[in-house]
Amino acid sequence: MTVPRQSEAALPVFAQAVGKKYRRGWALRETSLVIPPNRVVALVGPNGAGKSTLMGLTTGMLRPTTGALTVFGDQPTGKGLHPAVSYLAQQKPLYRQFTVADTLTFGGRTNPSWDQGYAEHLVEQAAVPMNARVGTLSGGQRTRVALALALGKRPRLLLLDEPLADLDPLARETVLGALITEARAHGITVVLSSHVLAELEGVCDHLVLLHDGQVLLAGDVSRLSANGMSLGELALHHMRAAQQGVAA
Amino acid sequence: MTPLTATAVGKRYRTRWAVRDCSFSLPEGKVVALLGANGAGKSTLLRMAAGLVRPTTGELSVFGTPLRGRIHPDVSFLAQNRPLYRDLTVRELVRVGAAMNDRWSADRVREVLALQAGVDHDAKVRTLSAGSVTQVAIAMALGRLPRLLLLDEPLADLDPLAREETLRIIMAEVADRGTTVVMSSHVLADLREVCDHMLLVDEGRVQVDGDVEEVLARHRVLVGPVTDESTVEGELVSATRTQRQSTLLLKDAGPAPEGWAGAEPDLDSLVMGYLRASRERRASAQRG
Amino acid sequence: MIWASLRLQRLQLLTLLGTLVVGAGVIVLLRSNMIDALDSAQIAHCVRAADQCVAPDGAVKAFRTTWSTPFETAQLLIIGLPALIGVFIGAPLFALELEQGTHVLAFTQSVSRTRWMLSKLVVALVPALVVLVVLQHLVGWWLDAAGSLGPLYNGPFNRVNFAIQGVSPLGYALFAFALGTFLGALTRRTLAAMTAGLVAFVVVRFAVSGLVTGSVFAERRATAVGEVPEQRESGLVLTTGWLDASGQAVPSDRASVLNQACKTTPGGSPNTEEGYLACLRESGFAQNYWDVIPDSRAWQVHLVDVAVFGVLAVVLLAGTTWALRRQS
Amino acid sequence: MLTGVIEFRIDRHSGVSTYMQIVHQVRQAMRLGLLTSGDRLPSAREVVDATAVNPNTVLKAYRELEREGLVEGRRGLGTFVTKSLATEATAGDDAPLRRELGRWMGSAREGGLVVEDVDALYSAVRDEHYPAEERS
Repeated sequence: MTVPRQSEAALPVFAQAVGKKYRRGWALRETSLVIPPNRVVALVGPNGAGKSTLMGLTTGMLRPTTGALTVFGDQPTGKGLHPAVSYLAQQKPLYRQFTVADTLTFGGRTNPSWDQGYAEHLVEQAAVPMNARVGTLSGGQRTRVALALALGKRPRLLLLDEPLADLDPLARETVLGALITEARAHGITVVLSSHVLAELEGVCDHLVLLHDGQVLLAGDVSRLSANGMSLGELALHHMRAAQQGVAA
Repeated sequence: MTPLTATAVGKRYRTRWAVRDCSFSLPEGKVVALLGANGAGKSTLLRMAAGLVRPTTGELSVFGTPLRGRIHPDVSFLAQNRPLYRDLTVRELVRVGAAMNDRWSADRVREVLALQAGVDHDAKVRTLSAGSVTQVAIAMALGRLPRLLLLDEPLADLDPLAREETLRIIMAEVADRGTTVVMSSHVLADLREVCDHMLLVDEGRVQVDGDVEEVLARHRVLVGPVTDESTVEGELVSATRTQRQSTLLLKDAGPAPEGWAGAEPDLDSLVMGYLRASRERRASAQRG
Repeated sequence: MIWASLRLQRLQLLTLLGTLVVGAGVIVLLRSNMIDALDSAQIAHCVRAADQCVAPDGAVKAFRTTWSTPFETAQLLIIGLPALIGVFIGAPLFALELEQGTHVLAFTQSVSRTRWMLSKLVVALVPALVVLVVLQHLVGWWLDAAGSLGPLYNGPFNRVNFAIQGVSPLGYALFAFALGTFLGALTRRTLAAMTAGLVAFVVVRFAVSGLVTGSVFAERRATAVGEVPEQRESGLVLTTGWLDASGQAVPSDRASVLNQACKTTPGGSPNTEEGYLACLRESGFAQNYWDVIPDSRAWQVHLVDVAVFGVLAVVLLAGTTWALRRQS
Repeated sequence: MLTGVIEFRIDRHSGVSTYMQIVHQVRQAMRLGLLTSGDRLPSAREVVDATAVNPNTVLKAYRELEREGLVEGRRGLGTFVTKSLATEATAGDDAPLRRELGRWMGSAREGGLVVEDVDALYSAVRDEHYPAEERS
């Protein structure tokens, strides 16, 4: 794989031969990976391919067993997220009894780089009432609040684990639209994991395809699919080939 | 004999109506997409059809038999959370299925399980991946040899390969046994190739009900100048407007007027149009 | 369906089986050890009537001290088993399924909800009751061997003895089980049902005592004032008092005032025995009476007990059915 | 498993309905001589196994082909091609016109043309010779 000649500090994620072993075996093996800045990255792979592990290593919640991984040139310490990184877990953990305003205040208290005005702007844009309790919001609204919380700390790298699961098509479209607009406007690198390849199409310009703990494919979509294949087809094609390879 | 008929069905949970005044009749042997926004009442509708929830008003009947608080023998239901006994092995679970059903085909279950890549029959259900759990649940549903298969979000949580595998299992069932399938999904991309009938609900009411191609043929997307919408004929479903351009989704539209371009919508834009309209209705109801 | 229920209840059933085997083994062993101990202390004959037997100095007392703890433990086991059955078998029976949503699986198969419920109930309840009854009778068999040297000395109406004899434990277990299943079906939460079930069982169990409701079986005995009954038959004495000449009971407040008055002479000095009795007769007390449930009728009281708890259990099981039917 | 003579490729992103794709592919295979009179089309179940599409759609496509008189359904046996659309000019790898087109493509590639260039050229020339109003 070709590593762009850029200083490591400018790279959102730079992994060199990173491996992670759990008791049941290797979740990630000898993985080398570069996530270049200003991209919207699709992180794709079958269940158990190592997507969550890769996200965990990037946030510092997990420590690599072998190799090293840097985020903007720093090694994740495990003592809280890198200040330039935001992470949104699949379950969108928010305190249900908080109001939206409480949630933003909570974000302000827990993040030194918090931008209250920006977070409020995002909530306003989503037309979510500030005084509503999180527990009463619809799935789409809750995702928007979680997104405002993640973006409010002004990250340069935003990790989203299945952010659109259990949203209806319209909510999917609006959430994704808002996300991409913000990412483009502020030069945020976004890593988006999803099982629904169709929704990544036209949104992601970079693909990381994991299979069985290894990188199967990584690079800009325009370069990977020179023959006009869409991102979805490309990913599905490689996943199928890899699965048949395992079976044979 | 229609597989599923709803007559003015309503279901109220405390003060909120999850389904209201819902009437439809599904054709036999079709694959029906059940569409709608979050909270539109899709799950409630499916659970009522499975005999799990009793309607507050109206009546549902399956193959001509009114439902009375229990599942019809010809119906199988895949619930959204895939309820399986997690401490049992796959083999034991299949035996439980056989024990709990008058009509049961162990061969059919084995056949369906064989379609997917390597499920260990002696593995406990809790150790399986989400995809395998769904496929085991579908195998259990098909073991009842249903004539109507109700699937609540059958593809949620599945990776792309498992998605395709699962769809293949369901479609093979349709091909082999002519089973009528009703499936809800949030991912339109999953439904495009597999559904020939659609049922779109909003706030518990049926908005669209019909053969997919016929429904699409009845609608037009018109794009034209924002200033001049008065010349457009037809029932406006929803509209998106930029500064210069209006994009309208119309039902039973007349010919495109001068300066407008018309085309048949695809499933995505049709569903999105209806969902957008529903969101606007809800927003205006909240305001006023 | 029975097979399915058996498989799903496997853990509880194995635990029950283990309890039975270990419990029975220990009891048999203890009993034979105890008989050896009786023989070596030369007090085996005291088993019939500990108060009247001739035995080596302190042997009876020593025996009682050594064996009181094992006896109490065994009694506690039989008293506690119903609560354990309710908490660990009754409460999770439906709550676990409702909590994990697996009832939807069952409700969407062709078995009816009623059959599903009945088979689960039967598979859970019958083995539990069998284990309880077997252990109860083994303990009874052991305590019988100790006779009046053991807890049976206190008679069948002693609260502890009553609780572990006859059909009463069965009634308590039925009730505890039904209470657990009902709360489980109602709350849909295993832990909540277990805790609430335990508390409710303990409260009701002590509030509704078979001894109180059994008073319908009381028999009235009476002797003329001053006369000593030949042999007071053993039983549970509920009330004592006086009857007037017409055979009516003298109200207790009046009786106690008069009784107090008769104990002293008009002069103020303590009355003699004869004077006291004469005073009583003059005051209109004709007879001494006591209401007693004789030991021989203990089984009837147990029947009342089991009926009360059984009816409660049936009501609760009906409640469970109702809760499951409206469940979705 | 012995499948039919052809296998359908369903392009989920083309915007063309599945049903039309199947109809087109059968017609094309017949023109190219891959399917001739007497060949059995894959059964709905076989298509499902290969592509996971709705079997009703496959049957609908076959009905359309039947309406056009190209195939015939025989109860219990399957759907059979009744006609041959292939001509000497189109069938087989060594049909003269095909060989000529092959040579043309070869030189286009040597000339450094990319797929889009070839497509654009092809459709421009095609439209010249086959005006839109003539095509059915």
